[in-house]
Amino acid sequence: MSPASATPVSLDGLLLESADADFAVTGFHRVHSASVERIGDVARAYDEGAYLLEMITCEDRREDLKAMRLVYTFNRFAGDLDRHVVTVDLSGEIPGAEAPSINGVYPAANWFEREIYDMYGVTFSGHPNLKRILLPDDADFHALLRDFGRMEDAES
Amino acid sequence: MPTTLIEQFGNPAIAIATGVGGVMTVLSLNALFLIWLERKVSAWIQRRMGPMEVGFHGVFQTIADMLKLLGKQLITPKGIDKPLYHLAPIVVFAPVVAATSLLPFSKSVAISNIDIGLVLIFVFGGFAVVGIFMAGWGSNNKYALLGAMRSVAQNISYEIPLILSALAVVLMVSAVGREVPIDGEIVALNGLNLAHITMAQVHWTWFILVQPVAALIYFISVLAETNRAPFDIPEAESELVAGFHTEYSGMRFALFFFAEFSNMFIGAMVATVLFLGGWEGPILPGPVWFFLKTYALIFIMMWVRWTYPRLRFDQLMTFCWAILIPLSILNLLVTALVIKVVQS
Amino acid sequence: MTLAARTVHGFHTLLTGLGVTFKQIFKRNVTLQYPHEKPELSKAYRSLIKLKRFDELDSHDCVACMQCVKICPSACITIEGGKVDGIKRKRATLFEVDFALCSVCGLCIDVCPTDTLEYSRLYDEAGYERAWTYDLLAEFREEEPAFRERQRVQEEQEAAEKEAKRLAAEQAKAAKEAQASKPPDAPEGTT
Amino acid sequence: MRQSAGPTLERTDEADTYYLNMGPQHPSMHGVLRLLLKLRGEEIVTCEPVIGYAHRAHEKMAENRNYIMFIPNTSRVDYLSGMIYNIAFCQAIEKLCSIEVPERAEVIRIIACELNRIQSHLLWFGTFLLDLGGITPFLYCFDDREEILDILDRVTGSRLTYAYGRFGGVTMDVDQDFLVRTLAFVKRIRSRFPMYEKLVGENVIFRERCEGVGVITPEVARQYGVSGPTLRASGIGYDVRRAEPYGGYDRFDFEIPTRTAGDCMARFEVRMAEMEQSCRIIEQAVAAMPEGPIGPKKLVQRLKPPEGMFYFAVESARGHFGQYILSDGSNTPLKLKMRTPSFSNLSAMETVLEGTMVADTIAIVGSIDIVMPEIDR
Amino acid sequence: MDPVRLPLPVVDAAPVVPAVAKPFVHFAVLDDLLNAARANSLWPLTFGLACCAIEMMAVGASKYDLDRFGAGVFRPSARQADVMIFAGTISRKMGPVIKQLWDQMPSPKWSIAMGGCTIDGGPFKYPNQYAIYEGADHLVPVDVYIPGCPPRPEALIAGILRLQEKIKKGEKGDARP
Repeated sequence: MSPASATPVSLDGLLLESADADFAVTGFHRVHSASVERIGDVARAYDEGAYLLEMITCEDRREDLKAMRLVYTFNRFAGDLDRHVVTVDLSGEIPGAEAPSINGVYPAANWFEREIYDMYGVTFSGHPNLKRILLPDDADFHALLRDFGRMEDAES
Repeated sequence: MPTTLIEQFGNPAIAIATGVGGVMTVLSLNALFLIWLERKVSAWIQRRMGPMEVGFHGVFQTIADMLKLLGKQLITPKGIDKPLYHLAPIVVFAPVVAATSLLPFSKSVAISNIDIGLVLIFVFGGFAVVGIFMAGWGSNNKYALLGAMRSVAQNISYEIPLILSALAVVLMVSAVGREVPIDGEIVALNGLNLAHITMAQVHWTWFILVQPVAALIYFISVLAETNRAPFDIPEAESELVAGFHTEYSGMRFALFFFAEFSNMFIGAMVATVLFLGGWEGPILPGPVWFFLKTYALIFIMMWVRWTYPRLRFDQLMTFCWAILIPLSILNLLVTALVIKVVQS
Repeated sequence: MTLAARTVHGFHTLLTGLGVTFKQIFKRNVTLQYPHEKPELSKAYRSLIKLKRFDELDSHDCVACMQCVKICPSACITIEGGKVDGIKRKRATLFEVDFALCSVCGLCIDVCPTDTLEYSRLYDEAGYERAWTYDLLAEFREEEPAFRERQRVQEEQEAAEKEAKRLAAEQAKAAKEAQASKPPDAPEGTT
Repeated sequence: MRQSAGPTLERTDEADTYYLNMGPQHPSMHGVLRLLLKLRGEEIVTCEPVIGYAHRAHEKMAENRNYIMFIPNTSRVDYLSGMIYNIAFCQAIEKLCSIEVPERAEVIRIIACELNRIQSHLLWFGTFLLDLGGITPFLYCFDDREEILDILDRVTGSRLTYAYGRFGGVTMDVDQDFLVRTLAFVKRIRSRFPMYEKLVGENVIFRERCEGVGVITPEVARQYGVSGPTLRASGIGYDVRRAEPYGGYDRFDFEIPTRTAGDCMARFEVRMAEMEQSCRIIEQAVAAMPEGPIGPKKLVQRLKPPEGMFYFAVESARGHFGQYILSDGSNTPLKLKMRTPSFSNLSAMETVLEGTMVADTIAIVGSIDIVMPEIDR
Repeated sequence: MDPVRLPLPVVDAAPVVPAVAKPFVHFAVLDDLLNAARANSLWPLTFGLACCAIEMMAVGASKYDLDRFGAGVFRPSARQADVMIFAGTISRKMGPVIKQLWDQMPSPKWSIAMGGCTIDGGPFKYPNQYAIYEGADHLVPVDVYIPGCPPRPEALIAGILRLQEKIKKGEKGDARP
């Protein structure tokens, strides 16, 4: 197991807060949170450190945090394992939430961001073709928002 | 020399009627049998059982298929080029009937005995290309168009090694058959007459023993001409959905299906005449040997189909132009050289 | 490798390929001719659930506790039941499973307290209608009254035994009290 | 709301190019993938994979159900490695709520997962050859695959979509007959490898179609997050079983086969070698099968997961399958994100397919082994 | 004993195609011959959607060998197919594609709903489901239903045999009675 502390990535000044995480329990080596503006630089820093973008996902935290939270996970497949998670909080209104696209640094983000736009309605500025990826193009809803399609309020 | 129908019946109307009737029944029966054989050969190779339920061991399976295709609705898609679309199956199917009538089935029986039989066979072979392109272009479907473009390039480029390897045989025939006693009188064998080619092999040995390279090139080119795997690129199932006959349904598709198997049948028959000594065989009558050798070749074609993956289109072209054609030209030169040396 | 050598080597590999398929022709086929031969299903085979027939009860033992209805992910089980005509042990009167929704996950079998559910051996179901609801009580329906009769008799016996035991316990307690309240002088009537 | 079927075809902007729609229903599109190709003749100018035709709302269902009720969904996300996904979900919850798993259950799980991996690679091998036009190898692979399905049927009861894992163990114990059949199968598949090598591996047409086709460089693989055999064929030996050992994999020794060429042929060789490695793991697991219970007596239903973010990764037949769980302490996850390998592997196709021929597109998409419901979730 | 299937009344599937009048002229023997031919050469359309597609492939393979019934010829083009086997969940995005394919197929054509998802939504049915069509009946008239998740290959063969019986009785697929 790689020593979690020795991160070869120079993230100084880009993050709001960082903490070590117990890999055995949570599966992450370090947990960071960054501001919306700096996520582009964070991604570039990880890119220089030869990390790869494992996944981006979004959480609908409008009830407790009044925000939509983006979760970026970076990891190393070529070196020894070192998984970092970076959370970014966006404004809580849909369709108002906006985040810069990191497609320029990591082309993998292209589809992740399209899926988040499709499922949560968060728009990504600078994305080459931000349109729905899973739902039909003319669908007028965002499926994974917590107030959409709940089982209990279905007219069975 | 085999007596042709005209000589037997005298009156051309009857001759033509029996000739066409005979050819049609032979072809249709054979097509039904070949389709069934193809499914059974693929089943044996893949260790399964193939058609079983429709009659003993699925013997009537192909008849059921044909009847069903007869009863299907003939969809004419919108936006097609009507004349091309409707004529294509006929243009693909008609030369097949014509080509069958040229072949000498045995010493005594032949539908026609034309001095330039071999050339005519290749002419009819060329027709199929036109038909396929009409089908592809006419059916207003991108897959069909892609299939048609591929089939034109493939058939034209594989026609060259086909003819060159056949030329080697023609050279041998005219060299060997200077003076050969045929029913009494001495005659110089004409290399283009299919009956004469067989006579030469009866007189001498089978050309496959003398010309193995030409036989191999010929066999590969026949595979490519009839769009059989590993050269079935025009109707590549996994790429172009169903190639040039994507838009054909019902009896029109059946004609394509029918033509493909008949082309295979003719390719095998001509190969038998050219290389395996046509009707020549120890005890069994002429036609039996003829069909025995033909079906042996057809079995090899099927066996090849179920073993190999498909060539990519540009590899097909480089294989033809870089390997087959130089090889067949080399073979032709060597044959001519040997004949020159032997004769002098 | 020159072009010629590559072609010869290529041709050689083609021949070995043909050899492989040719050998396969003479091997026995591996087909299971389904309509004529039936497959032998493994003992762990999972298909639609059915009610187990217990030997001692000679019937199923579903007490309509609704555990399986709650846990079924695709909600394909519908049960009705309760205390029926005087028997204390609850009985299911309606038990239906919609096989079209069931994903054969086995959670209902794991969660059943009386362990009365097991997998049936259905494997080739096909039909023309869209409704695939199965009635699991079908085989127990006609002998249900007989079962209830046996159950009532048994419960009355148990009640009677309990009654008797309770009486015996009271008597023993009464006797002990009686003995405790006259301690020093000689115990009378020691039987 | 009327549901349109995705982008419609218009005239292309460039000269002498046209759109070809390798549509959702296509013999070699592995389910319902749609490639919107802009072609110039037979050469691809741009390729846009359109997905979503097998979207079944797995993640929405996860948020509406308890953890235990999501079990049947897991093996239907990627039905070719159904066992691996089913066991992965149980392992994730066990790690989340720190539930103890008896050793015998762990070894049984490893055997079942490796059998499932071999079965998935066999099916990939068959459909890959089908894409290249060879029909017979597809049927030979299905013979071997039916053997595995029989063996797994003996203990899980189903052939494809398993619900064999429970929180804390497995549902049914393994008997001697199962172990004997597994070893017999390993011996049989090892005798079949040389036949496949002769029939396909050395075949000149197959080599011509695969060598140098669809090269994925390590840099492209890193940028697109490619994982699994596709990544290992490009030279990076990353395997979750070795990188973050889980479920007892560190007890067995096995190699991670890699190649450097990164083309279709390298991916073919990596997967064939991987099947051999899985056989080795199975042999060691059967030999070291401990006695003991296979799971909790009563079904573990009510869970008390700690709050916060959790990530649990597993090596599925197609690559790095990660499960991200956001839990709020209740018996239902706030969010369950399934990071599936084929989603990233397919997204890499946009650059890899540029400039190739139509026939190569089929070969390349076939060689990276995608399963559509796993991409569309 | 296996549970007995309830003789529930047929749930009236959404009537997709108006009924077609019975043919006016009856050729007794020819009809039977034609129907027998149609029954014994059902060419399925290669149309795998999800998990059931793998079991459909297994039926086409050597162990269960659909070719024994003449149905082993999987035609990729809708023009040459007779029966459309729905093998897997039908998503909303796939709906228009399926309708287009169904219209492209020449009649007489039939359809088999294989697996729980194509009958009633299967394991993916829950109130307010937004992603799939719960049952193939919403799109296309279905002739034979095969429950199971996924149904065993024998079940698909049984389904095809049922379809063959139905065709031999002379019921056209798309002309619902």
